[in-house]
Amino acid sequence: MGVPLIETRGLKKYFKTSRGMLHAVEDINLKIQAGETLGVVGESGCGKSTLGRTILRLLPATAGEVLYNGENILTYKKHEMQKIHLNMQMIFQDPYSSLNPRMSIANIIAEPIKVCGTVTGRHAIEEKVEEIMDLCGLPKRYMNTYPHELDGGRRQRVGLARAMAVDPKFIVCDEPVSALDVSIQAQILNLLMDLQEQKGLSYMFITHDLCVVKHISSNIMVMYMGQVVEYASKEELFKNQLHPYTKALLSAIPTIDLSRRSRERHALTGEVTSPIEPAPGCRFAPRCPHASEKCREQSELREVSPGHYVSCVLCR
Amino acid sequence: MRESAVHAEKCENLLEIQDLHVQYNTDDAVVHALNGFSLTVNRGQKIGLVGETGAGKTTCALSILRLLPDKVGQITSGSITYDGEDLLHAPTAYMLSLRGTKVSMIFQDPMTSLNPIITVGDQILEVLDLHYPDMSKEEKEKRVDEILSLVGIPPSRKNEFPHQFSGGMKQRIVIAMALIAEPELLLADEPTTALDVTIQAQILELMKELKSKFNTAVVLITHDLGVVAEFCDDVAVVYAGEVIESGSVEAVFAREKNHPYTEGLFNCLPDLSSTAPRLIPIPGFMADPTNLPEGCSFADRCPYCRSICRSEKPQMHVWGGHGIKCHLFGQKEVE
Amino acid sequence: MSKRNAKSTAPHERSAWGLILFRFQKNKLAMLGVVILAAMALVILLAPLYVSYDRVSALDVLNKFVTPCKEFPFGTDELGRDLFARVIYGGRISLFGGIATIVIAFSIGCIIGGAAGYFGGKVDTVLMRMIDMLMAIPSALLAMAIITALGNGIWKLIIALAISEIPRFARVVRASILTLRNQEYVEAAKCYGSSSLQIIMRHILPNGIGPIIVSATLMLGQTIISISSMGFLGLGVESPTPEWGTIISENKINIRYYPHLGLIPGACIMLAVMAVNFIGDGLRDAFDPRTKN
Amino acid sequence: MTYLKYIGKRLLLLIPVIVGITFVLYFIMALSPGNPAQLILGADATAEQIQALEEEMGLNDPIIVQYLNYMLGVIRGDFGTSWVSGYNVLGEFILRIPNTLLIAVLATVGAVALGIPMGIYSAVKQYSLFDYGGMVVAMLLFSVPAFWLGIMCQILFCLILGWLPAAGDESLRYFILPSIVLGANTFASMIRMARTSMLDVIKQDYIRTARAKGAPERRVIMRHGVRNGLIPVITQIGISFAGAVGGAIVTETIFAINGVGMLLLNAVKSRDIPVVMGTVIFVAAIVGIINLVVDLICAKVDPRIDLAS
Repeated sequence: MGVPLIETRGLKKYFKTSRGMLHAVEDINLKIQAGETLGVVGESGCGKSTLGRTILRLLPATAGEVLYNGENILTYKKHEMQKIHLNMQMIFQDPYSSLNPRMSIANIIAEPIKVCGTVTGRHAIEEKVEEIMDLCGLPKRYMNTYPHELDGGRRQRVGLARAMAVDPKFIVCDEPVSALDVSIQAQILNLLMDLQEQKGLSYMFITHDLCVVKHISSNIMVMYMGQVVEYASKEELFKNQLHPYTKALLSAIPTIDLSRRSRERHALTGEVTSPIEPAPGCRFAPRCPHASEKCREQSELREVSPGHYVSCVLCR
Repeated sequence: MRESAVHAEKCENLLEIQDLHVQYNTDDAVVHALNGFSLTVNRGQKIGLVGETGAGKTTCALSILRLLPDKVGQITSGSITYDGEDLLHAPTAYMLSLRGTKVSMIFQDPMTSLNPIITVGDQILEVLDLHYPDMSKEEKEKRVDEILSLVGIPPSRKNEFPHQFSGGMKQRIVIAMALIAEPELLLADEPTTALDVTIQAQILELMKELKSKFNTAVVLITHDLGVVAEFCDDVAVVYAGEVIESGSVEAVFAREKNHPYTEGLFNCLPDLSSTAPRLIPIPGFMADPTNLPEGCSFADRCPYCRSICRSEKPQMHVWGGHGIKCHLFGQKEVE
Repeated sequence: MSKRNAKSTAPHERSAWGLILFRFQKNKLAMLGVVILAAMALVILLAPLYVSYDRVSALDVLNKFVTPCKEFPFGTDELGRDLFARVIYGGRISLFGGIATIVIAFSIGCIIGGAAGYFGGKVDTVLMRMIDMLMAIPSALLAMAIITALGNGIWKLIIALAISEIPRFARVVRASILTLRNQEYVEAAKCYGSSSLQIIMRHILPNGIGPIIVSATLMLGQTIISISSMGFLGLGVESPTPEWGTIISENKINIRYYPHLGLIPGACIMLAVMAVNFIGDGLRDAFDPRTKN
Repeated sequence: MTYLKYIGKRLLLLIPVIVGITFVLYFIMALSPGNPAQLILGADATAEQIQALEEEMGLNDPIIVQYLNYMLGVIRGDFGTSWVSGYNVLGEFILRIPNTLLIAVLATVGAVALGIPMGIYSAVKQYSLFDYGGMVVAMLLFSVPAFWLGIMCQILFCLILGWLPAAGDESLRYFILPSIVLGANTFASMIRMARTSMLDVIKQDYIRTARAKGAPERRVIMRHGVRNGLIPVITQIGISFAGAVGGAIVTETIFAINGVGMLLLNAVKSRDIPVVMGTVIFVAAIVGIINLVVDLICAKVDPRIDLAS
């Protein structure tokens, strides 16, 4: 394999809080090849959104590197940032707060084109907007409507169209379907997959929903309190999950498959706390059914089989 | 009428909703939230009410307790009978004695459903204050301690305020509040939607335990078919304010015979065990509740739609407890 | 099916601004406020067309304490001055002085609050410390202290009042920017490389301006009262310069026997303030329909 | 203990605020035209006399030195003497503050005690006759200037009806009308605030929870609604009190009450800078303390407020 499209090395993001440093993203190493989707799964507060925003430089990283085609973009100066904007975009969770309510749909989609200057001339921009709207399944008649007139699914399409307007190579999708009803969710997921096929896009798909992630990802990264606990290809992860947290997460998902109704559950006790000044060692240990003294040692991500990484002392 | 409530022989059907119509009169339009909604709940039954946003699930629960927003929400026709008592015409005093004791409700968002400035212990205790005025203070406190440990909260924390608890803990407190008077019927409105999956699993497990302990009938309102499959015995699928399919979880989730909408829901659900590369979305959007079509409200989105679907409302066709409200099943033998 | 598209509900097919305007126009009290204020503004602005400014201070001892009549629509005061001319020309200071005050306070408040809210960090800390300092003193006292230093004069009064109102604007602006700064559409704009200025102009300003305009309007009412109160106390504007407050002050002892001397300028103040308040309430409901019902 | 620590912290924070505000005011005033020595000595003083006094007062020192000298005095409790009357500023202030505080407190307490229940009742009975009536009264009182209301009340109740004395500060009876006039605006804003806040609370989920428990409407409002609805209103009380202290200037003028407002007004008119400075410092301190008390009450009512952080 060549140079990955996106790579992070030792990426960290800490926040200052009144009770100490919050280690929101701790030492993340990931690779996303062109045309691939990395699913990032975890519960609320595990740092998955922060990770996405740090990669896009919406938040300044505390330490580490983000490489785009092998170049560290965290050292880019302001004028070089244009490269990032043209290639890396983001779509958001909330279809209500992610669109400027005072702008018409056409303006929302045209704005990035104007700011980046990829297309100039009023006519050309208009054509480009129409093309993008068509690509995202938005009928032309919505051009002059406003976000409040559209439902959640269509708003989410507008959000996607805005990201697609500058023809990016990589999109961070932050829970893009969590706020939608299942029937609409399926439409958006299909659209994302179609676009990927047509344009060779790469996604980083952030979600709390393992079912969705299974559907759309090539690789999956499971996060817990800012750390990666398991990282493997989709097939491997669903066939042979090793980390106790991944197992618990999988078994906690309610399924419509009645044959799995009476399955053995690894129900977890306790709840996630925030990783403020965390002690070294496994952050999952306090909730882990298999925790032992050894878990207090510095835990690190180990490759247990080719391409399958786990951070647990139990999995040698 | 009042005597029937103290009837020695209890009705088998705890709750019966017949052809209920509810509308919201807003400034701009009349929203038809429930349109001929019918549902029967037996004692000790766990029934799931599934549907998408705006299908009328919450409206149904609020109607049962007569807690629809004042002046805006209006029950236009139909009946709700609880244990033989006509709730729509019962006096306010009767409704007050019903709420919290016989029928209690859990709301969706545990973050906002607790009063932020009253200790959680006092909020639970209030239920006893309201309904058992003769109970001694010590007895009440004891009951609160018991129910708190039952839902997994150390009773020593009862003097803390809601903001000192996490989301999952708050939902446990809400459940404790709902169950302390040992109600016969629990209306749970999306009790786990705001929570993470691992916490959702804990809460569902807790509800299951408590349900079997108190033999409470539960109406679980959710948009998640998976939750229904795991928690409920029976299921009712709601679309545009009516139940369009109902039956045992086994019958409905067997996916052999379903309403086209239910079928569509199954097809567009990304599931762990499915391997389909693409999901099959339901085309279009839910019927506009301010302007409902004449015939079947699903007709516009239905792949099997025929001319009759646009002109006539379908009847519920029932086979041994499994009912489907669709013209497709019209010609087949009925009951 | 046929009835499906037949009815179009009122707010459809309107832009966000159009929707606000629509809701505002539906508010009867607010529209009444607009009509009253527009009429007053027009009468005051066009005054030179029908009353000469000379009449403001023209003494006429033969016509003292005339009650309103055809020749003197508002009557005359103890020096026989035409109250109509005095009230109409007084409105220039009371009403337009109030508007000028708000415009100044609004502009500076927006810059301070905007910088504090948008840039955050040290800028925020320093600016907000200064604002807290000014807020520690009741605004009437602050205005008076500034007048002590500046001396009397209409523009000095306006500046003193404006300075005393800046803190409140700065706070409102800062608060609304703090909530908007974290909106996802602002993040999206950063994603495609919008500059700070572009973000403020295209995304933050159009969305944050609502509550700011509302508080500006509601404060305009209080400012009109402040100006006339200052006039009444003899600060900023002094008799014989006509101003609604000074007019009442110079006729204080005669109002009991000649009520028109107090009622007419008083009614002008109340009418103007009430009209502004109606507009303010209407705007608030139009910008944020949740506050109603 | 947390309370004491918090109070201590807040009082300490008041110091830089007062230092800052005196700094700014002192400079503005020092730069303003007019010669204090001339002012003190009167029009017929000779140039030598004026120069001698300027030297004595340190007016020829750089402004920063003058300011530091002034602040050193302040720390020792010496706020200087009035340029006009020659009296000690602190003494003048202490002599008059009781009158001002009395009307400000009476006005605020009365407005709060009446306005909040009315606002809450309005919200509970939204769209009723009472609600509309309350809103009209609030709107009227909100739009009427205090000086005009004061004069009109004086004419009606004192001169025509003769129920109350028109001017002076001899007994409590003299303070009734001024307090009403001063409190009118606060009363109006209390009705409006309490109503808005209560309408907001009534829509909250926990109110629905309380109803679902089987609590009767009265209990839902009194136990769950009112206390939550009060929190934002209490914060407003501090601001209103500051407004009342400021508004006292007008009220004291109309009713001839010898308070701080009159002192300040006369000082402003005669450009008596030591008195203006002193008054501003004292009022800032009083307002700061009142705000502290209000915040303490808020913390008492709302357990979510953590004084420690």
